[in-house]
Parts: sequence; C-alpha cells; structure tokens
Amino acid sequence: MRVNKLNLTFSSLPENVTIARTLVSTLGAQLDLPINELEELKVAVSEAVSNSIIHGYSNNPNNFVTIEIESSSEKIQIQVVDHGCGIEDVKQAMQASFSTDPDRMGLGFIFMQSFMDELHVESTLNSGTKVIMTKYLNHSHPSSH
Amino acid sequence: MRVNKLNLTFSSLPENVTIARTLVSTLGAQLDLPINELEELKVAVSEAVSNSIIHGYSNNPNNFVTIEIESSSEKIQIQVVDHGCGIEDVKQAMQASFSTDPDRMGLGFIFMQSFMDELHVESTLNSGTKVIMTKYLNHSHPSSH
Amino acid sequence: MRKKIERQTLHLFLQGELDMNNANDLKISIDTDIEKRGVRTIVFHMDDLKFIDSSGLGVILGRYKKLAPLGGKIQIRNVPAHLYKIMELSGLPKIIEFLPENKSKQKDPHLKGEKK
Amino acid sequence: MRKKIERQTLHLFLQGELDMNNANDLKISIDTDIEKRGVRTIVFHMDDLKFIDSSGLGVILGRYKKLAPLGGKIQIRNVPAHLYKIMELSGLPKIIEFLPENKSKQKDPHLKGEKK
Ligand SMILES: Nc1ncnc2c1ncn2[C@@H]1O[C@H](COP(=O)(O)OP(=O)(O)O)[C@@H](O)[C@H]1O
Ligand SMILES: Nc1ncnc2c1ncn2[C@@H]1O[C@H](COP(=O)(O)OP(=O)(O)O)[C@@H](O)[C@H]1O
Repeated sequence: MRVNKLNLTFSSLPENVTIARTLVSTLGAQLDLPINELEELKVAVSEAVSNSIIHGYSNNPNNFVTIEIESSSEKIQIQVVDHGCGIEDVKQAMQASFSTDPDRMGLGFIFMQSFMDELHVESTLNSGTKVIMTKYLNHSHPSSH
Repeated sequence: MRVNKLNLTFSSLPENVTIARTLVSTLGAQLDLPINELEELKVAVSEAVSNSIIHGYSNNPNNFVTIEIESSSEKIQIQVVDHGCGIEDVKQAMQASFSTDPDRMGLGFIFMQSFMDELHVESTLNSGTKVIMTKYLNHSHPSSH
Repeated sequence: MRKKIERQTLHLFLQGELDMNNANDLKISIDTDIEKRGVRTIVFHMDDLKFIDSSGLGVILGRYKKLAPLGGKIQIRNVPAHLYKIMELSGLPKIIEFLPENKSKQKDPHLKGEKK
Repeated sequence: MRKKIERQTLHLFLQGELDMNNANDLKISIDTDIEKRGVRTIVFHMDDLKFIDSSGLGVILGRYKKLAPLGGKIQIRNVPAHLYKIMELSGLPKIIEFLPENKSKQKDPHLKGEKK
C-alpha cells in the first residue's frame, strides 16, 4: 500500500477528542489492524489530544490542536501538536502517576508508551508540545476485517 | 454551542473519501443531525472529495485535498479544496448529466445541490477547485441521538 | 458482497458502502459475469447497503446500458429507507425496475426460500 | 447511562465512550448521589462500555478516594475483553474489586432478575 498522509487541525474543544479518535480508528481499520490494537491506538490518541486541550491550553477552546498521520503497510506514525504552555520537565511528566492536576491519574504518557511501539515527546515552555507516536503493523496478526 | 473548526488535508487516495465522510458524519452526529440529513451530508462530501481526486487530480495519488469545516448550532459549512486541473466552464459542469467522463453519471453537483442548502463552486483552470457547501441545522427536527 | 448466479440471472447482495473505493471492482466483476458466464439479468439486493453515491450508482446505470442492447435487464430490490432520496434523484427508477421483497417474492418463486 | 440506587448502593450502567467529553458530568452526578443520597457503595457495570481512557478511569479512582474515608467501596463488573489491558495498566484491580457477572450474581441476589 502507498503512503497515506493526513493532517487534521481542530479547535481545542472536548468533542474533538472523539473526532480525532474516530479518524485514527477508521484509518486503522483500513489498515486491517486487529481489534485490540485498534482500541489501543484509540486510547493513545485520546490521551495525547486530551493532554493538549486540558494541560496545553487549560481547556480554553479558542486554540488549535493538530494531529498529523502518516501510514503505510509497515507502520502508522501519529504526531499530536499544540502551541500551548509546554512541559517544564518532560522526563518527570512521563513518569507513572505524575500529574500537575490532583484530579488526574498521571497515566496518559504511560498509556501512550504501553499502547504504541515508540513515543517521543518534544516540548518547549510557553511554546508548545509535540508527541510523536509510532505503531508498527504486524502482519502475522489475523485480520480483523 | 461554540463554533468548531476542523481542517483535514489528506493524500488524494480513494480510501480517504471514506475518512472524510466519517469525519463529517461523526461531527454531524455530535450536532444531533437527524439520520436522513446525516446521510445526505455524507453523500455531498463524498461527491466533492471524489471529484477532486478523480477529476481534479486524474486519480494521481501524490496530491492533496483539503476539507475545511466550520460548525455551530446554526449551520455546518464545508469547503472541499484541491489544486488540480480546475473546471473550464463551471456553469456547464454543474448541469445535470454533464460529465467529462463517459463512465460517470454527471450527478455529483446535483447531489451536492440537492442535499445541501447552499452550494458555491470556484474554479480556475490549471490551478484548482473550491466547493463551498452549507447546511442549516433545523432544530425543529427530532433529534436522532 | 455475496453473489449467486442462477441460469442467466446474477443476484448481487450489496453490503456496506459503495463509492469510488470499490465501484470499479464491482464493475469489473459484473462485466466478467456478463461476458464469460452469459449473465443477462442482474438483481441488486440492497437490504444491507449502508451508503451509495454517484460512483456507485454509475456502476448500475453502466450495467443497464451494457445489458440493454443484449436484451438483458436489471432489477433493484429492497432499497433501505435512508437511500430512497438518492435513488429518486438519480433517475434510475425511471429506467430500472425497483421491487420491494414481498412483491419480488411473488413474482420470482426462485427466491421464496431465501434468507437474508 | 442508566443508574439505579438501592439503599446505599449506586448501580451505574456505563455505555458508549467515557473520556474527557463526559467524565466530568459523571463525576458530578456520582458526587451528588454520595453527598445528597448517602450512597456508600458504587457498582460500575461495564458490559456496554465501548471505550475508556485515563480521564474516565480517573473518575473511578477519584470516587474510590472519596468513599474510602467514609467507609464506602467500589465494585467493577463485567469488563469487556477489549478493555482488560487498560484496566490492568491503570492499577485499579489492585485496589478495587473486579467481578464477573456470574460471581456477582451469586454474591448479590438483588441483581438476579436484572436484564441488560
Ligand atoms: N500537551 C501538554 N501540554 C502541557 N503539559 C502537558 C501536556 N501533556 C502532558 N503534560 C504534563 O504532563 C503531565 C503528565 O501527563 P499524563 O501522563 O498524560 O497525565 P495526566 O494527564 O493524567 O496529568 C500532566 O499532568 C501535565 O503537567
Ligand atoms: N474538483 C474538480 N476538478 C476538476 N473538474 C471537476 C471537479 N469537479 C467537477 N469537475 C468537472 O465537472 C464535471 C461534472 O461533475 P459532477 O456533476 O460531479 O459529475 P461526474 O463526477 O459524474 O462527472 C466533471 O465531469 C468534471 O469535468
């Protein structure tokens, strides 16, 4: 299969977490991802986009989040980008149970890491955050189509 | 409801017609569009995106189509933009049964016009085509949620 | 998509979404059955069709045009309610026979025992 | 989402997707039942839950933390197979009781006649 590129930019509204998830899920189904991996991909995207809206933009709906996807028969790479507050200490932020919000679990990055094959986070204070996640497509899995 | 803006740019691959349709359908469901209007919205988007890929880019997959959506509680506006071959005579192109491809029905614009409340087409030869479609949300319809 | 050929009649049970993604495959498959297997009547069963656009409708019209000079014909059965309007707009009901299942069951005893 | 209160027990029948879109509404609704209606046991029925992420799981953990000092408790029932891994990773099974429907039916005769 040829390389497919998709780039979705959207208002930082909670309902767009659903839209981003549906987009990735539709693409994953086209790539014949097994149902379990499809669910995992959805969680990873949900966490990254939720973080951009909740942490990056403090739930202010007048900003924009971008999700950039590149897929081929070998892998699917997803970047989630915001131009929000940024992360002071990325290493610390990625630790289990670390959260700057007492009401949250601090597991977003743990889920992204567990459900994707690769995770990179680039962030600059007061400038924004980019999360790059890759999932390799394992063709020995039975098709879920 | 606040204004929501979404902008999806994607490779001119046939499978992305499904992706664009799913995006609009998910958004329409969030706006509580009745099921029939949701189906109509999907057809309109399918026609516009198919035209960009088939006619605008002659099915060459190395180009990009953009779908730009702005929605509120009052209306949903959708622009489908390509940088393809353009249309020589827009008025003629929009007539029922007119097609430059003998295998096609020439009904794409008719469907867009019938299923949306407004349709505008801007096109420049060798530069590209922009289709702007608007659907007003009729709140007297029973919710299909 | 399931299909069944009985003498010169091809039954096609359309499923899911029919658009530019899969319209061409359907066209090729039908044309092969017309040319190689002598099919002269095509029955499109639309019970499980979720979506169709002009790319999909074009395949049906194209097969009509191909069969007409051969003395063949096309039938469309069980269009789901949410597809009525696009069928109407397409103009196909003016040239192709549309049948609901009940009526077609009476007309065509072959289909009597058939299950969806 | 359907709910049912029996004495001090709140049964929540989660449906669809639980994420940042609706997590806060769920939190507020549960906290009202704890504060105004004296709920001390919450049973999350997950049979029809299609999706959950850390925003959704956070609501469950948060209610656990709120109920513990009041002597209350939480139960989770019928986690669908596709959610096993995220439940496991969340660590919730270490502090909250997870029950399959059969087991919970035996333990809780109130639910016997209940239909999904
Ligand atoms: N896009 C982002 N912008 C700013 N800060 C972020 C972003 N993503 C994550 N963070 C920071 O990293 C912390 C840990 O994130 P995460 O593991 O997802 O847990 P949680 O969302 O539950 O806090 C967050 O509490 C926040 O401080
Ligand atoms: N995006 C586009 N780029 C170039 N030409 C287009 C585009 N959209 C439509 N056209 C032209 O307009 C004609 C009519 O379009 P339409 O009504 O959708 O029918 P059909 O797609 O069946 O040909 C097409 O045959 C094509 O020549």
